[in-house]
Amino acid sequence: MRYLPLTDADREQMLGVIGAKSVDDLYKDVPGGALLKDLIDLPRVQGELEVHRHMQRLAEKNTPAGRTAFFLGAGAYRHHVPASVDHLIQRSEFLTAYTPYQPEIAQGTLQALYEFQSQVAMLLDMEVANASMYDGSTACAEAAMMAARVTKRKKIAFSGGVHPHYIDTARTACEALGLEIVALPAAVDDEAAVTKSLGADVAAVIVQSPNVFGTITDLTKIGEAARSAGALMVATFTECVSFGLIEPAGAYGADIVCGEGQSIGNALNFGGPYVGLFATKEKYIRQMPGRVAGETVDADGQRGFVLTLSTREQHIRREKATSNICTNSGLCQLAWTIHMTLLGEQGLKRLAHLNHEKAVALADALGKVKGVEVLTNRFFNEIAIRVPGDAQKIVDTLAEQGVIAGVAISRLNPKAGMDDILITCATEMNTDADIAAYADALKKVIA
Amino acid sequence: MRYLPLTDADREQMLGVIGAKSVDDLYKDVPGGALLKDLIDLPRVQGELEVHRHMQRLAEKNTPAGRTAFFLGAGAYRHHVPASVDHLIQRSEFLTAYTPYQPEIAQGTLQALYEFQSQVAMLLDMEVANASMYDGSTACAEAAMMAARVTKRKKIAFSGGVHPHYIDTARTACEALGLEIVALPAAVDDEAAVTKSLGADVAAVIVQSPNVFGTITDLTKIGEAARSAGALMVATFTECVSFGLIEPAGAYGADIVCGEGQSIGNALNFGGPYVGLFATKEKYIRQMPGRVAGETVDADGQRGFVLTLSTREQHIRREKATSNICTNSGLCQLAWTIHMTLLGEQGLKRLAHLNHEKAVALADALGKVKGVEVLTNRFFNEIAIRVPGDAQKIVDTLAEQGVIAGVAISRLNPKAGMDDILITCATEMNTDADIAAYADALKKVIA
Amino acid sequence: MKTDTTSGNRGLLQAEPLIFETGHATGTGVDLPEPKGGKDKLGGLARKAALDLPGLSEPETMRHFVRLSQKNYAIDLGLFPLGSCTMKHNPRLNERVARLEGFADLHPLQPTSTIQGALEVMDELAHWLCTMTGMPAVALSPKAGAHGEFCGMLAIKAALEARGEAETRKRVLVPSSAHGTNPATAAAAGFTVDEIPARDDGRVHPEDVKAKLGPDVAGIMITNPNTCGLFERDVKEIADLIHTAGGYFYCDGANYNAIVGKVRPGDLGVDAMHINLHKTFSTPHGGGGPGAGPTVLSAALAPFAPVPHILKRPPPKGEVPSEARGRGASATSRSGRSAATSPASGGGYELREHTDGTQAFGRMCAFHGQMGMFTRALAYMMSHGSDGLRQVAEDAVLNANYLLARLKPHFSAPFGDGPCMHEALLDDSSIKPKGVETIDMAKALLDEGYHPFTTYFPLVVHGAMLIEPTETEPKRELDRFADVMIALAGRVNAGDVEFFKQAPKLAPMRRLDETRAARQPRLRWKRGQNDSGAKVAAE
Amino acid sequence: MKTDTTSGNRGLLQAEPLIFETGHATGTGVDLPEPKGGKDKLGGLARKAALDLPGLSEPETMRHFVRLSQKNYAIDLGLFPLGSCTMKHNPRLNERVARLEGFADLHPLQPTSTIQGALEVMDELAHWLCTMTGMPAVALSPKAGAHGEFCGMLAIKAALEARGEAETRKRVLVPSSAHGTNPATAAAAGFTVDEIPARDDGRVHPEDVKAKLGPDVAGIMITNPNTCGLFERDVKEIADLIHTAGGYFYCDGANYNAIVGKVRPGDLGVDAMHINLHKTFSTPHGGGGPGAGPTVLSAALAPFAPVPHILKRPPPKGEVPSEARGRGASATSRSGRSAATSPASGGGYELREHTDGTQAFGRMCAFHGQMGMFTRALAYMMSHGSDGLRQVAEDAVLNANYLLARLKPHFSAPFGDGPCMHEALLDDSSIKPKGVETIDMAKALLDEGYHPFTTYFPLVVHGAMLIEPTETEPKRELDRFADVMIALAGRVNAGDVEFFKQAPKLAPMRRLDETRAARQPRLRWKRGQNDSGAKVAAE
Ligand SMILES: Cc1ncc(COP(=O)(O)O)c(C=O)c1O
Ligand SMILES: Cc1ncc(COP(=O)(O)O)c(C=O)c1O
Repeated sequence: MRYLPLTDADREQMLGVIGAKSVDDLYKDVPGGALLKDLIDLPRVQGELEVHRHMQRLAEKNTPAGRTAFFLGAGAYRHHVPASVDHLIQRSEFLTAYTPYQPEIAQGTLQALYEFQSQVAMLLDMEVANASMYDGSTACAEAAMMAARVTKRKKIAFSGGVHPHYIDTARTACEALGLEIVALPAAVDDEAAVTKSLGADVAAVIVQSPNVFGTITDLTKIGEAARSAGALMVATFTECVSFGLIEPAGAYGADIVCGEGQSIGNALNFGGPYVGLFATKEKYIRQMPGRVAGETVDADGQRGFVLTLSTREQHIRREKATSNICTNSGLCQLAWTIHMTLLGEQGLKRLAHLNHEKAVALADALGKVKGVEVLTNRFFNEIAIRVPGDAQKIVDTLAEQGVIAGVAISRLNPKAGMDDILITCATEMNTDADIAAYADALKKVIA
Repeated sequence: MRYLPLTDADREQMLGVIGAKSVDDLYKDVPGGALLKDLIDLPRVQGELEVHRHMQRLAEKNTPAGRTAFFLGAGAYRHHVPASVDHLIQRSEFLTAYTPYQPEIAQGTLQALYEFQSQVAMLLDMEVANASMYDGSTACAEAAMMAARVTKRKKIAFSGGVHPHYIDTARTACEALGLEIVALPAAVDDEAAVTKSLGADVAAVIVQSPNVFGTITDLTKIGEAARSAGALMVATFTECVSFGLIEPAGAYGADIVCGEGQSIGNALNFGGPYVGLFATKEKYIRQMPGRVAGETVDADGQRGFVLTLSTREQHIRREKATSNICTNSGLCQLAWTIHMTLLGEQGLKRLAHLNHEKAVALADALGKVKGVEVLTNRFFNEIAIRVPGDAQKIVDTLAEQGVIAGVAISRLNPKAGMDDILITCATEMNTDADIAAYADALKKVIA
Repeated sequence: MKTDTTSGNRGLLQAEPLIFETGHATGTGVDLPEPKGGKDKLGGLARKAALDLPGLSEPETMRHFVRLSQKNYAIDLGLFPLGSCTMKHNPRLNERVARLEGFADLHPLQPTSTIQGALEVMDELAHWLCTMTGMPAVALSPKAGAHGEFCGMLAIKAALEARGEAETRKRVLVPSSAHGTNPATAAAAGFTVDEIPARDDGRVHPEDVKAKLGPDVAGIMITNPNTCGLFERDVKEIADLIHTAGGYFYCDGANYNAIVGKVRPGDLGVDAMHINLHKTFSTPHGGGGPGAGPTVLSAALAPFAPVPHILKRPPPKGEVPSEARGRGASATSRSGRSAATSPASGGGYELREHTDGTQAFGRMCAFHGQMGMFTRALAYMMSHGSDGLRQVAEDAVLNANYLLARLKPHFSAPFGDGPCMHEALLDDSSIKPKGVETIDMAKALLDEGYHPFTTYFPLVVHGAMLIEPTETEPKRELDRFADVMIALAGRVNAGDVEFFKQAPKLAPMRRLDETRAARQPRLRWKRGQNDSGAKVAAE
Repeated sequence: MKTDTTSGNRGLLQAEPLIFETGHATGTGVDLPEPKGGKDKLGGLARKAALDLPGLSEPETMRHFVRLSQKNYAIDLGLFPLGSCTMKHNPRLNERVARLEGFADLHPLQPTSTIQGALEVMDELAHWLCTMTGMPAVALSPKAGAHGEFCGMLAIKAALEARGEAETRKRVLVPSSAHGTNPATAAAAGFTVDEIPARDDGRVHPEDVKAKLGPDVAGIMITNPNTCGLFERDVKEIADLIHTAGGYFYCDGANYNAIVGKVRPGDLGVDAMHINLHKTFSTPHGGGGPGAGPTVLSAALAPFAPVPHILKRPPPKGEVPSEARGRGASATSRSGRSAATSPASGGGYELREHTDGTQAFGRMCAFHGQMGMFTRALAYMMSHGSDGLRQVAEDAVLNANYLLARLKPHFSAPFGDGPCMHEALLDDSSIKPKGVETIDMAKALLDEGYHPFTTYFPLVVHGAMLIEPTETEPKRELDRFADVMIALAGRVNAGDVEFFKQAPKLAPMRRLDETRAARQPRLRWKRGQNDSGAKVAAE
């Protein structure tokens, strides 16, 4: 087998040195019967050509986004990632390294982590950020649990604008800890409603901007209300490119800002792997989940970086850890850092502008379609529209015509009672022709 | 522009240090009028997304080999190249390095060259090999000129089995030097005929095995005849995988063995870049063209490698150089070495066997088609077949049906008088279904 | 490392400042079209303050990260014997496969008619995982091992709830040798952790388990092979004990590489086990992730698998045991059909994304899990086949035992009297009296060009050195590593303590001050933040 | 470099033996299906003797070449100021584009109906090259610069032949500053080389040319900007001289990067000029190649361009000057249509592959040239656009003059009184008296983490140090390099000669013995060849 260097001669020799007759001698602790005599009934070794052919055949059973007029977002966004990003993350020294437990031979990973943490903090206008979480949804769940730890309270209130998958994920995690989840009714533009559920038992209100309907919101008042009720304001997001153009939650005084980083540096990848961004205030760092890199010096006084504050983590604190996370999203985080380094402030702002312009054009085009109502008034690159009839059916019909129109709210949250609403998104990847084709197809489908 | 780091502020500052008012001051030596005032009338700067889209659009105007039943060889062969090969040659340290003029910081390139030279010599059963030529055709032309230098004779005789492009390339180069080219009539299986043209003025006979018709030949007698006539035997080839299964020319006493290395490690790339393999006997190395790496030691006595015997080369010998070649095929040579390292003797033999088996199956299948005659009796993975009617037309018709059947001799050599012959090839990439589809389609087209 | 060059470089080792020290907010490595500049729809919420984010041109960016990369050690550079981490070769075929347009450029919420191939990949992967482990179902969505542990413990919790015992059964037994994620996960799932103390033989003993059983026990978390690199001899008996006591058996599968193809956890009474695709099935570690932690489930726990579920419909007749259909994102076929034949042949796939009308305990994350790891892992499994995977386990175990045999005479090997599984455990008890401990040994290895073993884990062995070579190491590399270790032992015996305390000297940096980092945390760059006084690479 | 570690490694720098020392003929890194083993058609010519070719498993192969790679310097690591080589940034976009299935998996002999996109790429590239250079035609097939020179000289020869002067005009004038490929090419083309001696100002003077003119002169080969980094002031006058004398003007375009977008060689009276796509247009050097040397031709030489020719038919009305159609693989449109609009819109492309019925002088190579470089170069040109390409030249010249300005006070700059073009020329006349020469300076730079300048070229300047930073260097990197050079000059003045003679000390190897290599050539590994006595990396 091409990945296995040992020859039979090697194996013989090594068994000799070990003093064993056969490899199975080494498995003598396996209880009787459990050691398999025969091969498991699955296909045998195959060459690279055969495996590649098989995988390619499966890949071609899918319809890649790029082969359609594509307007789907809702938590994952299609952006152009420069070729140099994917090239760099495939370098052996990054791709095949482990978590930097030996900092003297892991400065590459560690310095990139430190740069990532700094970039995230700047982007979100927060004091500190960690070295990444699995994705936006799990980052949001961790934020809810952290808020409970910080406030020693047990109730978490979600606005009606948070991505339903995020709420489901947080509910699953929080309820296991005995925390109570209050999810407000889905609302296109009413993040503030969440403050009504504030009370002495509420650990945090969790809001989203841009929210799942694309609406952007000034969170100042929500933050004030939370603070005066002794709760934290947690703000989540799914489209981090937006902060090149709109005010991030940090500027509204959020205590924790967390969300999805996929938009920068990472492909759609059918939902994963992605990279969770997590930022908070300095005073909370000892309650922060996940790894963090910090600056220090070596024996010669040279600046270097190490993983630090590990007394929060499972390998030291065990059942008292701030989280059970170990492996995180290293390589996706690196891709994020490289892409953000290429963009810089100027590139990020330009990119965000382009996205907004495309979305405005999309909103105009769809708004002109008879029977269609654009529901989102303040947005970045995503909007909700009301269609006459069942949104899911319309999305499916359009897909057959090569238009991926977005996603029906009913798919994300069947109980929302919004069966005639779908959310749709535009990025720098959409051409004016795409937009025209979408509006056109939609008009025909509705008629 | 994303590749240009200087800012306008930098440019100002630098001009100040230089003591120039504007960049155009630095161009003051350009004769009046020649310094362009305006931009040349071509498109302006474009982003990565736009450029990639444009190139992809052009790429999709082609029909890639892999999307057809593909049986075309004739000097370029479709083989599977392991993913690790293309990954490794893209590493910055290989891809963006120059010719190893500073050996202390180029041991990666130099050791790989030394390994390449050794592998080539072993594969071809020759004493020494150089560090690569542009491709097989130019390697063959260099061999012809080298033979003239070695023998101080002026006539080069080509067998009727040598690839017509190789003969054309050698003719263009040799005639410029005042050498005479004798090309024997195209012949499926008559390499030996070339010995008839031997004479006191002949520097070399150039034969090919497997030849352009796929025929493999025992070159022993040709070599003896050449030697006794004071000429060299130069053997060329286009499919180096064959030497995993058949006797290489070195074993027949060839003085120079040269040809195309593309089959190992390199994609079809529409004809280039490829890698020319060039091997000869030790006694001729001072007449050998091209670069060569050799072993030596450093100041601490450690083994290392350097470019050597450069007194043959243009940068030292100028008009007396053995060749004008400078840049060669570095990265393609590296790909060859990596792929050959993965194969090893066992893998190479296995690969060659598979190719031969597919070709035998192809010959059987086509031979069964009424009206088709298989002309090649001894072959590796390529054969010539006679079809009823114009081969070029048949190839074109089959292409419309998704079968790339090979190439008509009339395309390679209109004067061959073989308008009803085409050459066709099978490799490990062809499935039995491909072969059946080809035979089927051919039957229909002929009928 | 300190250097007296003017550039700050040391030969090929390039000094490299932070992007914040070389870049500026007006620099960029992208060319984007000018916005047309119509009126916006931001409702006055445009960003006010500058971000101060530096941008670098593409050439500068390439250099920055290439230079950084060369300060890293990696599998592709040499032996990476980090115990418990299974640092094996990462085939580039899998990188290529994961990047096929049909996988990489696919959105998780596209209509199911456009993602049939993706769902088929998940179904095939599930089939391989279920068949290899001998378990009826698998939840694919967990994003790493710890997340898989969480998934398994939540399934246990849901099963207890279904039995009406959620409130009474809150205690989970965890051996002291367990990886930190085990107790952390149990706690995160709302259980209390009851530690089973270690024994001299490094194993869990049935009587210790029995002693802790009771009506409040929810289950037990055992790592097998365990973190001492030993197979838990009594695993079956322990499983029976926990089951008769009404609890469930969670098995930490991080060390599955030692037994893949040799032993089926399903035959050992396991109720749930996560599989680190980034260990046993070679998806790259990437300097800390991403990973994937699919969790196989017993028939008792399968009904509670989290959404999404993959449903085959119409089910190809007779192929899928109806009662097993749609558990987790799971293809539960045990019919052993070749992974090369499309399960969709009989009909398409559907996704169930909500728990309504099911016993599913909930959702682990947005969307469907780590697709990019699924494609890699499937390509890896298909490349090996069941014969190759069995060989993987055997060679991994053989390599570890070979190192153990060569090193035993020179180091203390607490469990060296018997064979180990995929990793060899040493400790520093024989060298510490001479003034050299595990960390010094580790740092000395840096100068010799090796990544060290795992240090000070498992906690049950003082000064542990946990060595896992994996099956992708040739004998030649094992011998060289053993020679180095033995030579270092010689130095210890020669009393050359200073040599160890000074190490590393040849690595990109000397020993780093971790205490200082924790005492005065500097977790980000800030313009004008008062300098730490550290010497910085020439800008 | 010598080291006292047991492993032979020095920290991250891994010792690595030859594949012949670690591999064996039964090892392999591929899995291929068993041959079925029917009867062969080899006619008894099967290979008899073993090849003795070693094979390595994939993990071993990855490591071998990754370890080797880390012993290389490269652009992506730092400044690579190798004069005359234009070592600029290589965008990865171009690597991606070249690997698009529609280009990489395309056979050169496929029916033309299946390769229209490939021919369109060649046509667009030709259009860019012709328009940028102001020349009517281009031959794309030459495989590198020297091959392009050969193409140009053969076109001149063919033109002379057409005039019936091939036999009489055999002398080619070549300045002594020319790159070695120029005289070597002239000789290969059957011309005799007549050297124009150098002048103190590093330029070719009309009177020197005039003095050598005569009825036997075929032409002149001039590099412009020349190898001293200077623009040939009198190039137009020289062109006129050679033309009136009945000869042709070959311009070596290796240094085109200095003037791209600023000056059109076609306006200078050039008859033929090769363009190193692997210099000015950034296709990667790859440690020695491959390159591509498209050669632009004047109206006088265009008819003789080698096959293949690309023919557009039916020609989109009025777009292509009919008399220019089909010269070389050439798009001769001067109408400046946007490269973004398909020239094929009006009709398809055809290939002419044989000279019959044309004046083409022949064929440069099999097939159609370096397609893999064409796609990269086209993507590079489109990315810059005509504005970006002009900026390339200006920044390249600015960077070189900046270094010249900073280094002039500390080194001898033979032509430093005026501005240079894209490269700054220094020599060792100011340091040699102190015992340090160009090679020592170069080796000292290795320890400072730089690839040195080009040494001892051009030959017309003793101890030349030719420094070409290119436009993709930020000011920061130029300053650091200048600081290093100045510090080294200081060391020379301090008389620390030994420091230079000992260099390099920090590079992967100490100074290598080139004489020994040439005296006792060991050009390949051979089993059992008696050992060279060299110390070898631990196996
Ligand atoms: C024994 C053990 N359990 C669990 C884990 C956690 O897995 P992950 O890092 O994928 O979350 C690890 C990984 O280090 C481990 O070694
Ligand atoms: C001035 C000059 N002319 C010609 C050449 C030859 O070009 P190539 O190496 O592409 O054959 C070079 C390349 O080094 C050069 O610098």
